[in-house]
Amino acid sequence: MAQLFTPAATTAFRVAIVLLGVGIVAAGATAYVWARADSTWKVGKPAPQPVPFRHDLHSGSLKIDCRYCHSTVERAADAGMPSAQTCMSCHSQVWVGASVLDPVRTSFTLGQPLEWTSVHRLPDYAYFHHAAHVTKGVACETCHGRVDQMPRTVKAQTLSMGWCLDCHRDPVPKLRPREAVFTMGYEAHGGDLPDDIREFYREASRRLTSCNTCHR
Amino acid sequence: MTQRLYGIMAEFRTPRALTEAVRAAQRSGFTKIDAFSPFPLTDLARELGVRTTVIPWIALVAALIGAALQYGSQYWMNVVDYPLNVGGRPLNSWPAFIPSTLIVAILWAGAATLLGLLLILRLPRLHHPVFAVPDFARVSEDRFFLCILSSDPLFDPDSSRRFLETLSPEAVREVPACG
Amino acid sequence: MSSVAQSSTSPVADVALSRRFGSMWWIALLASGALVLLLGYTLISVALLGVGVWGVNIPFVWGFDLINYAWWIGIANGASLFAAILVLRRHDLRTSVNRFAEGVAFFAVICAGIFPIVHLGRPWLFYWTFPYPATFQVWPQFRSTLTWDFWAISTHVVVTSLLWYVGLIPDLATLRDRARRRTVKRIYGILALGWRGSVIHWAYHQRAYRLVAILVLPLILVMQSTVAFEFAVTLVPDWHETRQPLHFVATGLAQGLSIVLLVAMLLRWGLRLGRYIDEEDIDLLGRLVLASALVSGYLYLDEFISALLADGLTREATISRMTGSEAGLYWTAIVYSVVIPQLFWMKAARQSTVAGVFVGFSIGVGIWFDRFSIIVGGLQTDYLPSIERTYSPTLVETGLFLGTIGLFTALLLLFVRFLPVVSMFETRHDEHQEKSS
Amino acid sequence: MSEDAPFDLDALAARLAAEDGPRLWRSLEELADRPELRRLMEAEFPDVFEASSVDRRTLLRLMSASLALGGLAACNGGDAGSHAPLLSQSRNMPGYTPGVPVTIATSLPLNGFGRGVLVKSQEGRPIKIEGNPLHPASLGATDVFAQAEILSLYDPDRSDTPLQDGSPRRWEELTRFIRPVRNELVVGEGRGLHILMAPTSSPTLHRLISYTRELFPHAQWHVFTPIDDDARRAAVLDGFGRDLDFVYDLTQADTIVTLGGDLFAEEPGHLRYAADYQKRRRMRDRELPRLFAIETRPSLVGARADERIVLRPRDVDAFVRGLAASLEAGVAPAPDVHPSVPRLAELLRRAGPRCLVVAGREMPSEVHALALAINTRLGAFGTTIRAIEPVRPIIDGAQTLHDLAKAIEADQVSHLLVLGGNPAYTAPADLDLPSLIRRVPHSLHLGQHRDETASVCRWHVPETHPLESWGDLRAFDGTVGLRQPATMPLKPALSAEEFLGLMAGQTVDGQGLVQATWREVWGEGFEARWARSLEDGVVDGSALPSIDIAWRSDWRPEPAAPVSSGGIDVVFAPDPSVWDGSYANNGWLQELPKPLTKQVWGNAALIAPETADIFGISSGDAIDLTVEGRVIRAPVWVMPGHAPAAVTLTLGYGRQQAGRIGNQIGFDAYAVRPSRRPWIATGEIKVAGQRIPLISTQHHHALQGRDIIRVVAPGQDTPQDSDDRPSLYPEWPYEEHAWGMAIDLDACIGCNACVIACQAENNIAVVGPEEVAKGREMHWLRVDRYHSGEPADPSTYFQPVPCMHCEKAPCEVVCPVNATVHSSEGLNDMVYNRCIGTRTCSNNCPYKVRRFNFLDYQGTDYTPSADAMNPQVTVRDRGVMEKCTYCVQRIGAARAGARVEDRRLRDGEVMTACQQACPTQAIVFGDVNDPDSAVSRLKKDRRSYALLGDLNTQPRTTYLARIEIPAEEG
Repeated sequence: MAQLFTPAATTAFRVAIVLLGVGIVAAGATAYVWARADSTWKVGKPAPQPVPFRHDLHSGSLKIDCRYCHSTVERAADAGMPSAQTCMSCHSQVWVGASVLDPVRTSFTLGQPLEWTSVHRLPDYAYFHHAAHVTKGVACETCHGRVDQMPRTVKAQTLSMGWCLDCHRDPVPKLRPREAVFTMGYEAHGGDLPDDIREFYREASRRLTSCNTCHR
Repeated sequence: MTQRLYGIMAEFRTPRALTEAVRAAQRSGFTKIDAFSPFPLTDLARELGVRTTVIPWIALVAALIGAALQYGSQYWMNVVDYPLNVGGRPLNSWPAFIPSTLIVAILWAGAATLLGLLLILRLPRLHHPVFAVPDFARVSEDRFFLCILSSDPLFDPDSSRRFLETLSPEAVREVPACG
Repeated sequence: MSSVAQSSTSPVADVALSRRFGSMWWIALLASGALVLLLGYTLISVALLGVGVWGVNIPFVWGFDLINYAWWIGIANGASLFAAILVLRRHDLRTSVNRFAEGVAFFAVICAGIFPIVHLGRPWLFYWTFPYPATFQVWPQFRSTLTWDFWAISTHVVVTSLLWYVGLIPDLATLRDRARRRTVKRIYGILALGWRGSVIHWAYHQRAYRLVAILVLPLILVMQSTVAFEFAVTLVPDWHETRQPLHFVATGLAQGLSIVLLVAMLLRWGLRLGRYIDEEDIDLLGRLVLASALVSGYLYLDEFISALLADGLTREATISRMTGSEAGLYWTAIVYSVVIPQLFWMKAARQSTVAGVFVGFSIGVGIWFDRFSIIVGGLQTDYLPSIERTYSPTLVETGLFLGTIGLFTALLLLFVRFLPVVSMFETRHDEHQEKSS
Repeated sequence: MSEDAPFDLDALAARLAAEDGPRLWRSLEELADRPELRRLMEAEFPDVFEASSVDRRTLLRLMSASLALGGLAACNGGDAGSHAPLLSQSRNMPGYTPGVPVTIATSLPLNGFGRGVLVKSQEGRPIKIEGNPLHPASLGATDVFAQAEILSLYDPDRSDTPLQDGSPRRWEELTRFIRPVRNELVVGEGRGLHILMAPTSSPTLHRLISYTRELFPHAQWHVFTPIDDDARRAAVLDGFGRDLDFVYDLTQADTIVTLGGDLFAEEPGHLRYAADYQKRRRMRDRELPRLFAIETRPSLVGARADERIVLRPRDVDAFVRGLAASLEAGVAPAPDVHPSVPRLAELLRRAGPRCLVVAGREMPSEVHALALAINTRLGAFGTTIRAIEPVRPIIDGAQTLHDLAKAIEADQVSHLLVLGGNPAYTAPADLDLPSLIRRVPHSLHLGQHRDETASVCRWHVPETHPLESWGDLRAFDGTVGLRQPATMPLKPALSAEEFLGLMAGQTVDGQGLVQATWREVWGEGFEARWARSLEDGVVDGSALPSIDIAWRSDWRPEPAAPVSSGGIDVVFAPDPSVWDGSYANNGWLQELPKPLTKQVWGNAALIAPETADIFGISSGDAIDLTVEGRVIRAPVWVMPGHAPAAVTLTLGYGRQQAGRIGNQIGFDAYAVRPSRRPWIATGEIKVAGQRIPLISTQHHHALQGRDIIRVVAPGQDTPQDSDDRPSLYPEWPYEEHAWGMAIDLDACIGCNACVIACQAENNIAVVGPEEVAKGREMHWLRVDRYHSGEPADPSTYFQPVPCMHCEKAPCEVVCPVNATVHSSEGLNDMVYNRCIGTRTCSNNCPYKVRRFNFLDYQGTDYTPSADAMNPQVTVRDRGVMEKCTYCVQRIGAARAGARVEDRRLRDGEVMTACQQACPTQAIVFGDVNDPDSAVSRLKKDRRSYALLGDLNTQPRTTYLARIEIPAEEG
């Protein structure tokens, strides 16, 4: 009786089995990497904005303090977006005729808000409080990156829950003295933290990793 | 008759005949022999010197690994990595961690045993010289075969064939090596 | 030159290899296929609209979903437990019933596996019960019986299917060798992985096969208990009972046996396998079914007595399950799973196909009502009178149940069509031993 | 003056024309008109702005605008929120931080009386209403109706365009119609003009009314409300010879007798009375007050009373006569007195001036008179009662609805103006008002809905919601609360004030009208007082002074009419959920379980168990009820404690044109309400042999002898649960705070305010009748109601049940995915976004307080507008579990605030919604780690116990046993 299969068939079959296994593992690995990739989280991806605002000019070159525009960052959950009036307080003098500023002027005259696209929007079940972080020594830079070098505002971190937890589990290394919160490119070293804050957070991880700290 | 051989195969009607043949072959000093049957012949296997004790060892080791991994991961996840107060229970609620540990141990043992089996038997092997033997198909139903492999030091196509024919088989056939 | 063998087991192989199959089979397949479509429909409607399409509410958060789950898993566990015991005892019965007992177990666990997923409010997130490194860095909660169940089901699927398949390999080889058409030969050839019946292979094969059979025992016990724990660990007065695991294991075994009996009878009759599943086998099976029914009966009695001895609310709860508005479920369960099987005291009944099918069926029904009675009737009495409600299943729920029955039958039909329903090599082995002894 | 009118009409047209369609911000034209905005435009940037303080309307507009454009992130389920844009306001708004809600003090009307509230407004959208602590009628508490006004505000069925004969018209067309008609009327001095409105306490309205009357001297005013106090007024006029209102001071009372009605639910000052009564009970130095309820239909006050005396309405008169007689209150001793009269009389006599006898509004005037006679006789005036000028002054010459009906029949009515209300629905059936109104050549209805009345009037004009417009209201004691808008009008509409202003040829700017009123009153220093009053929500010192009055010495009651034996007494009552029907289209209220029956989505004819046995019917069986020849079919509800041979019908259901939610729900009791005896009539019952399914959230009402509600005698302890219950589990440390709650069953009156406050605060879905019938209601906080004792006259207990936040929470252990776990402060967190919906946690919750989204409850007809949602609380998707969170968002907000200010949280800084709404402070929340916190003190109280404590789940929510004076003490 003749052979049903050639020797090659055996090899092929075995290879197929091995490949199947490898394929499964590979798929898992890919998924793992993809889920953490910056592109997945739109890190560094600018969004279309009504006005080509440049943080690198305002914050970087002109050294305007973050709080001049994001005025409620130290007392409210929302950092606050500058009102058209705030913009106009300078731009009624400089760049008066610039067409790129038309939306701002329109907003100001008609009392209609200006609609920016958020690049840092969290899902609606996650609640973030700017003041609570800023007043405890979490710097703008820590989450928003070197805004002072951004021609177009982009996300600097994934802002994934895991990323939040990394800090919430042990905040102290990431914290800064209050006066350094708004500086960019500051070298964080826990050494110059006020002791009360260090104390406050030494035992804080349990509270900071409680679900209701961010989810309600 | 110039083609290389895998061995020479004798066909028998009954398991007893096969057993006799095997014993005879062993008496006459053949070492590289293989027997084929439509159902397990445990005694014959023992005579052929098969020791299957490795199987339970595979199972045991796999079970231990599985259990360790499962309990370890439970411990690491619920106690070390993200300790949460769940219903005021202790972080390391070992009694509650036991059941899935046990189950996963079984999962590993079972899977390892059966996959290990295939590895030991070098299966799958779709092509094998013996399949070329006419009538060998009946090994899966009602025929018993003894094969003296060409790799046996005492193997010689003619003498071996003659030897087999002395065992009053149904038939003796050459098994061409695959090439 | 090559002749076709005519061994004792050839007819079994020829069933699988026969070119065309009886119209009965086709009708049955179409019927069950229709039910599978129904299953698909109900699954889709649940996925689109939510579990609200069922009759569930607060406090009856679980309805047919868990009833059917507990029922199917009971069949699966009972059947494999039975099969495993036979293998270990090297009992003659194994040759005849193991193959499809394991089959029944495998198909039942597939049906059971559907429910834990679809009963979720957000089924598409079921994999969150599996510990994988997610970007949100939250892990499963391993104290939960549901997590145990997740592992139990996956393990059950893997181990039973492997066990089943490894048992099949030599018989697949037989089919390969008997098949006439080359493509068929090739298909079975690939499935047989090139089995060539070497005595050495046989030795390892048997060792491994029996070892996994041993492993199945604790698995089944743990798993069936886990199902029971899902109720026993809660604070619900009637559920919070140490007897639950015992109850689930014992009734589960009865269930498994009954379905095995049912299938055995049908196969015997449908495929004329009287020679392989003979009177003795059937009789023995009948005795076992009767025994298991008696055990269930004993457990019901124990349940009743321990309720009387229990403290206030537990007693009230259990009694109200037996006498309250849902008492019908409880008594149906007893009648079908304990009373009717008493038929088997008569040898005639044990031998008769009709009686066998009837009893097997009735035990299945009985245990289903038992699960219903526990899951729904058990919630009749709760701690606060203010939360007491009623539960009434909807058509969608019923459809889901019938659908899984259809799926089970369909799988079974395909199994008998394409695979040897009794273990051929075991049969040969037995015959050989009978001759030699 | 009439010359100004056209201008105003044009202004009106201009203002409203641009507003067709439900827009949230005003048109650009109008924006440009605003003087302060013009100032801004002309001014130099940016300094001038700091100088000119922006006024609230601009603020609201800008905030509304941002809302209109932005929507809000937190309010669409799933990740829809992740696309919400960032908004730059066009102007800096001093005192306003984006995302931080603004609180606005205002007043809400109920039956013409004001209740002071604080409206929390997020980005210009009112999202929550709390009581105003400064307001005497609220003291910080709210009732269900005040809470539910939020939903009424966003009611999509509110009318937004004028209608002529049912078809929509533009505002210009309306003004084009009004102008000639008005001029013609002015010329005719208002002959043939009849104006129908509900009694009101608003000084501004009364000022405008008088103006209008100057302009139309011959116009005839009619006053009508379905919830009238005519019987009491008759008695007062009879006894004191003048019209008066009464204010009760329950803190002074030792013995209180209520004759029908519901002091804690239906009186204008009900919140205050409930609070005062509890305050009185809490006075350690004085022995507990005695509260007796003589009533036909079980009521909240009856449930709270030390003793209920169940009487058929027709027997009350004899009872009170007996009482009055035995107190020598100028009544001849009656032959056969009720057995408990002597005891009651004795207690009243003992109480002397500290007694109080109150008759409910459904009682006939004789009963009211006798009650007043008793109060006078025992000298209660001055201690427990004071008389004040009527809070809702009578428009002199004003006539009743009957007179209107007669006038129309006599064809004397050429113009009919219906200012608010829905008389076509609420009028007694025998008047057949709808067809009468149809006969009027020119009829105009001002109302919030295109309701029954709108459909019978030629014209319908949309009316603003009280939260959208300016006005003022007096509370039960006369205290004035200014009503200021908490949002820009969501729909173009006019307020009654503005409409009258229009008719009176005044401005159509509500703010101007109200200011004018008070400028008159205050004269000098108006600005300061105005500002302060707006801020406080009350005009201080505006409570009406007591006036001394003398009971007619020669007063004698008419001889008792012989008690008729025939028929069955039919009692009409305002509905605890929809009042007179005006709240019928409010999903929250429709789904709110009625305090005593726990019925939702409908009403029923309440009858006594005894009556039910006589007719051989049970709850859900339909009866045909005949009153004066009119028949309705209604399902019965067998109400333990209801008087036999009597049936109670609650008003407000069976609406035909309430809106998509309120239509065709329940039966319309007005259809058999006789105009002569609107409260208590006589009728006949016939079994209809039909079943009408009733939906209720509680099916078992017996305690079944279980240790659920604990009752102690005064000063007695509740059996203390042994604290040394062994536990295998470790103690978990809670370093900073450990939140806990104590609920005082002695204080709870079952008013449901907490339930609906919770619903409003936590975006709890309305699921609709079908789902509730299946047992899927979503209320995080439920009020269980239990009866004990025999059905004829049981004691009734209320028990609010929120999540217990057990230390050893059984629910958490069984969740496979860590979706519900303990927080570091001991909260039992529920993480919606982690939940996969196994529902096993609910299975394992002995209190069954968990709620599940069986279907997508956010996309149904019952789902309120996203604007009504609280952005601080995640809206739950289909398939996730939810439950009481102890208002974790409030804790979070307070904690964040404290962090920013670098201080610890203060006790009482975090208030849960239920706690804040409760009129009797029955719910106390706080930090149990702090031994001095209010909640810790209560948990140390000897009455404190844990519900199902023996399960040893160690609940953080505990209860205080109810105090009852054992019966034998008499």
